[in-house]
Amino acid sequence: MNIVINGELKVVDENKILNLQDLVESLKLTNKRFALERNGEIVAKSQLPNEKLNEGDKFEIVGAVGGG
Amino acid sequence: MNIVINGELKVVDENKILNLQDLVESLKLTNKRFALERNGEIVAKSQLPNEKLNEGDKFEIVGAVGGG
Amino acid sequence: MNIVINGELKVVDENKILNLQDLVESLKLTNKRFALERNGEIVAKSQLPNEKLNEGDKFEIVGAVGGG
Amino acid sequence: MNIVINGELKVVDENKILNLQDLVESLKLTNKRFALERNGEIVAKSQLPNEKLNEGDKFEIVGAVGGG
Amino acid sequence: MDKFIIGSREVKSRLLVGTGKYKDFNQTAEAIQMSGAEIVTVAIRRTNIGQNEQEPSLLDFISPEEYTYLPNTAGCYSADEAVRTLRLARELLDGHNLVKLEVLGDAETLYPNIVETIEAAKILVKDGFEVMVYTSDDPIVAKKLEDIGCVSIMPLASLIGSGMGILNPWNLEIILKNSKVPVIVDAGVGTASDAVIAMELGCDGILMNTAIAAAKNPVLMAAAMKKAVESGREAYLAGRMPKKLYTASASSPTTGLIK
Amino acid sequence: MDKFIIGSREVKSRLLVGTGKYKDFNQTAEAIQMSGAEIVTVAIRRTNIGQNEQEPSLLDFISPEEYTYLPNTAGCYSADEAVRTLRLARELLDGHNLVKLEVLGDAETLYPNIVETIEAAKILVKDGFEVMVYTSDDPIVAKKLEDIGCVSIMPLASLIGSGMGILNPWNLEIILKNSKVPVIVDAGVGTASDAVIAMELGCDGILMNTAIAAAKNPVLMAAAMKKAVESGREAYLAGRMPKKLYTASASSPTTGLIK
Amino acid sequence: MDKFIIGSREVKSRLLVGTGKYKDFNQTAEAIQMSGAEIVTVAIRRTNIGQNEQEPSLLDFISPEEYTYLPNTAGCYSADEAVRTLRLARELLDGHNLVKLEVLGDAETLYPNIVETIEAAKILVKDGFEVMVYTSDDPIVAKKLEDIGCVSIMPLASLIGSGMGILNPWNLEIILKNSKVPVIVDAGVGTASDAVIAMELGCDGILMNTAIAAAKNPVLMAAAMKKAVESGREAYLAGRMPKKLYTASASSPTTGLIK
Amino acid sequence: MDKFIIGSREVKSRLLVGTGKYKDFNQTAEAIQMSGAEIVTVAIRRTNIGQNEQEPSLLDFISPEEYTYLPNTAGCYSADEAVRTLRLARELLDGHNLVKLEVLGDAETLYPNIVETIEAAKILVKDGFEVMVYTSDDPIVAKKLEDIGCVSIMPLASLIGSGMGILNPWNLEIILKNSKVPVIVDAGVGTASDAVIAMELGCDGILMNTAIAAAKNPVLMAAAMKKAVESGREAYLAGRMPKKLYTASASSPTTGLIK
Repeated sequence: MNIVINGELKVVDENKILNLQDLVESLKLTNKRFALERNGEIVAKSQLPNEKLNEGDKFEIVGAVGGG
Repeated sequence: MNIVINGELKVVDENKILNLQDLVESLKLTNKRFALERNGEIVAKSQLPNEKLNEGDKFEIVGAVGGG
Repeated sequence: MNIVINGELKVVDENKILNLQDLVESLKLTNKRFALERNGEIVAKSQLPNEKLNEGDKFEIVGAVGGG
Repeated sequence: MNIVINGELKVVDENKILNLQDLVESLKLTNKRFALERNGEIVAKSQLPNEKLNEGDKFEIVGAVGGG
Repeated sequence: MDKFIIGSREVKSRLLVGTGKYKDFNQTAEAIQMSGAEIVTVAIRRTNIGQNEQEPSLLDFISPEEYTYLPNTAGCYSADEAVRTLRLARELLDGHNLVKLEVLGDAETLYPNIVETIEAAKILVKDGFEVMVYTSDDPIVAKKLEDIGCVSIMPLASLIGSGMGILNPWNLEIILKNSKVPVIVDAGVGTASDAVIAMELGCDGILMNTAIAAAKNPVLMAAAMKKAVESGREAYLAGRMPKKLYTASASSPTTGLIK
Repeated sequence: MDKFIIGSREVKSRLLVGTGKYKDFNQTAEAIQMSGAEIVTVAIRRTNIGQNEQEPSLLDFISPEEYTYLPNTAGCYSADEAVRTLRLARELLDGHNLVKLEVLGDAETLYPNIVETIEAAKILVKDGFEVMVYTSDDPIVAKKLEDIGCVSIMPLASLIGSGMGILNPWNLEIILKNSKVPVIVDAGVGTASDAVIAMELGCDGILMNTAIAAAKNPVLMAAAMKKAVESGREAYLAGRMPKKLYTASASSPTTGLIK
Repeated sequence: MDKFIIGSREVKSRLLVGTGKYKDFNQTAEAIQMSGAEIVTVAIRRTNIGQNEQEPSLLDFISPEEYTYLPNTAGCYSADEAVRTLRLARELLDGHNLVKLEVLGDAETLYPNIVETIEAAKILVKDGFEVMVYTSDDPIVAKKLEDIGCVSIMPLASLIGSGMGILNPWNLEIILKNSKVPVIVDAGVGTASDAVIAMELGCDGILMNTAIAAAKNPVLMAAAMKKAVESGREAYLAGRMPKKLYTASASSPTTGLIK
Repeated sequence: MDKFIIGSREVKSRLLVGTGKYKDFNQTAEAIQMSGAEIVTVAIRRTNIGQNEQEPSLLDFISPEEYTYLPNTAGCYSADEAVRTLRLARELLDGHNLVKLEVLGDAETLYPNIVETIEAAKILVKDGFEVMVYTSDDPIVAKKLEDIGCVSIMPLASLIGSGMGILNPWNLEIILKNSKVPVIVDAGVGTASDAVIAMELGCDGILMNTAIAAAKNPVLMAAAMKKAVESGREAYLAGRMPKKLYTASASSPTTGLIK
């Protein structure tokens, strides 16, 4: 399945990655602070297991970095 | 007939003052530079004779004064 | 005997006040910080008992006060 | 005869250059604005013919130049 | 040649003046003549109905044939009021379309209300006006007003009537760097040197009123301002010497000194 | 009438200019003519002995008949050198006694040496000179120089040749308040606005050289400076409007607005 | 007691600091600790997908438990981007709703885009955020942002990263006079005295980043800034002596002098 | 380590304070303690002969054992008066030889009389005093006073008691560049930011009196000044970021933005 994360095209195995929680785990973000937007809508962390991954989904996954 | 000019109520004789040209003459503005707005719409000077006076008309009649 | 202290004329009893130490004691300055100039010349505190008082002597006696 | 003009040693023929007027003419300054100091003393232009040249004289000869 | 073009007009004098706050019309006329200005601002106000027909008016002293009247929207606090006022002005001045837009934020500071100003500018430009626009020294807003189609950007130097001079020359410089239309300092000039400083920065012109009208001798100050604007323009064109912080440089030769 | 009197001379132009640092004598002459100055400073230097007799000199371009030459002591670091230099200058200029005294403190800043300046001023005044004196902005020293008999006090605005403008207007104001002889700012003016500011403070005149000579276009800058000095003087005489810190004041009527 | 309350939080330190531009996280941590700041700004950026899981992150050095994170919208040029960024930040920080809104006008000046800022502020306030808002020194806009419901107005002193200090203290004073929420100078402070001047004007706090991070010795500058903000606050509360223009006043008694 | 050495003494605090103008001795003591100063100036005045023997004196509140007294010559208008005053002070303080010389020019400005100051300095240095000398911001005079042997040069920032701050930082910078002895700003500081600015310029210390004593709350202002001097020193040592005129620089990353 083709998705876009942070502007880059990714091909994911839809048999392994069924929902957004799976996606996040595959990206090794589980223990990190992050926030996730799918197609312009924020998905709360508590909802990640309930949200299925769809072909063409566009994700923005962000963290906090140094800034002024 | 009751009209309002520059915020003040005026009673005019509708037999004498049939149109806006008559009104302007009665105000002795004929030889002065002025501009006239009726009910929020500008009336061009050339159209003053063609515009009838109506009960309740609100006029703004302005001139140029010193300003910075 | 007439002397001048800090611009003011003083009459002192030359039988009682023989030297500058006597003068300073009479002015109740003994326990205070002060410095003394006679006729434009400083007299060291250690020399006060050795210096006789003369008619017309002019004294400046100063202390430290608040200043910037 | 050795003299110094404006810091430079000059040898002049004492048979030709008898007085300061001669000196000035030899330097082609006659028609120029200048002022002359000999050994630290100004010599007025009117006095130049009356002043003899002496061995070792030091001259400053100056003019006006652009300055602010 | 050093041309000065505002919208579709070429103007000679880079000094624009207001006509308010003078002792009387004679002084107004004399000061304005002395200033050499060609463009004079006027306010649009309700005609005093029922007044003496013979009462003199500004137009008798400052001829609209000789001077270019620039109607302004002083006193307007919303886009709507400003637009209505300038449409009346256009009718009043026989179709004259060069106007000065100002929409104020509050009566205490007379600082411009930028949001309303942008709104009004859009409407007026669409309606065919050549809009000279009073604004803050915000360079982003200045650029936006230019993009909307205003023919001149008129940032304040400081508050209207304050005479505080140019409080933030750095913002003015950014505006000047980005602008393709004339930048005319409007408001805040208090004395001749303020005008010179603005022109030396590269401003294209200056509009002032109080600095002249509220001087002890307005006519003499008008003369001073004419020279100030010219002097500042010439100094800008001449290109000033560089500043040197701590190393002085002699104007006289450093050699040839007597010893 | 606004008379300007230095010592025994009445002068029309309040702008005095130096003659150094120009590209060539033609430019010197053109710029000085454009400036409208009547008094021009010259330095006194050793004549170039043995030079071509036909070589042009400053005097061929700036006629001593047309302009008042003001010989200075630029480059002198002691009272003695300065006095000798000005005595030579008097001889050179046929008894002309109006001179500019400056005794410098070091070559890096060209800041005046006040102690030596005071010494030289005493000698020169006794010797019959009319002494215009370059000094710091120290108001006590300025007063002392006036008491000695100098005919004009010439405080620096900033370092010679720096173009930094008036660094301490407050000291200048004290000097102006205490002075009965003309106060002429000498040194530091960099552009037209600096000159206007000095004149607005109440200075009687300005002497400059580098600001004109080191501009990209010296002749145009000379024109700017002429207007600047006149503008500043007129603004001073006209009496500027008061500054108002935070309360704006409308130039247009606040009544009669349309509703 | 001199309380400092932003929205629903009471804060002790009036110095807020950014976390960008440091050499490394160790220096970031050391400087921020030295500054005494409790609120630290962070930027929200795309996670570097596929990076080393062990790679250190800001959060390992600046604990979100110890410090209050203030996510900003640096880099956003539209209301929409800014709103999306802060919603992500809220999710990221477990519902934390105190945020710093900035919408920029262009990349060269980073001057705020006021029209977009106002739009974003309206949306964010409705959405339950406590919005601290970076803005220009336009007092009308500042008041509007307060009226919309922002919990702190953060006018620039000068351009972000410029270190030019407070270019227009007069506008700041108008904003301070009109504001009921804390006014925090954000951007432009370059050195300790800039911070003191801002606090002496009556500002409630200061947010800075480059002034510390780009000093030669950031940790020592952080110490200087802590004292600067405290000193300026105390001087403001202490009430400075009046300025006297030209009449000096002796600190020592004028009587009792020796003769 | 950042040592501060004046003559033969090492001092910790770079803030020196006067003891005049306070409401009472209690306030004097409290403010001075809060300031952290170690060196306090005192004036030398005629003892009030015949006064109550028990009347409290400054020395009861500011212990000469705890603080270093610095007797000054405030009020002296000639070298002779100043020298006599300091010889008396030395006798008064049991041979203490660290003194502050000031010779004033007039009572209205309290500006120093440089010629008399130089005279007095020569005599005092020969006589074994360690002379800290109040002077103008004339860099040539400052150098001369150092060459005479003064242990600290103390230029004014502005007139004594004026609170106008540093009027001419450029002259101060020249003095600092040329000086090998400590340069301590004396007079003119009005509020905390003035002190920070002086220290950031590189001054070694500051002496003030009125800025603290004439604040509405002197004790709180003393606390502000202590931090101000430390902050300014640290900022000087830390090395400020460079100023950038028109190109802003983002503190947050410019990549990784959401799209």
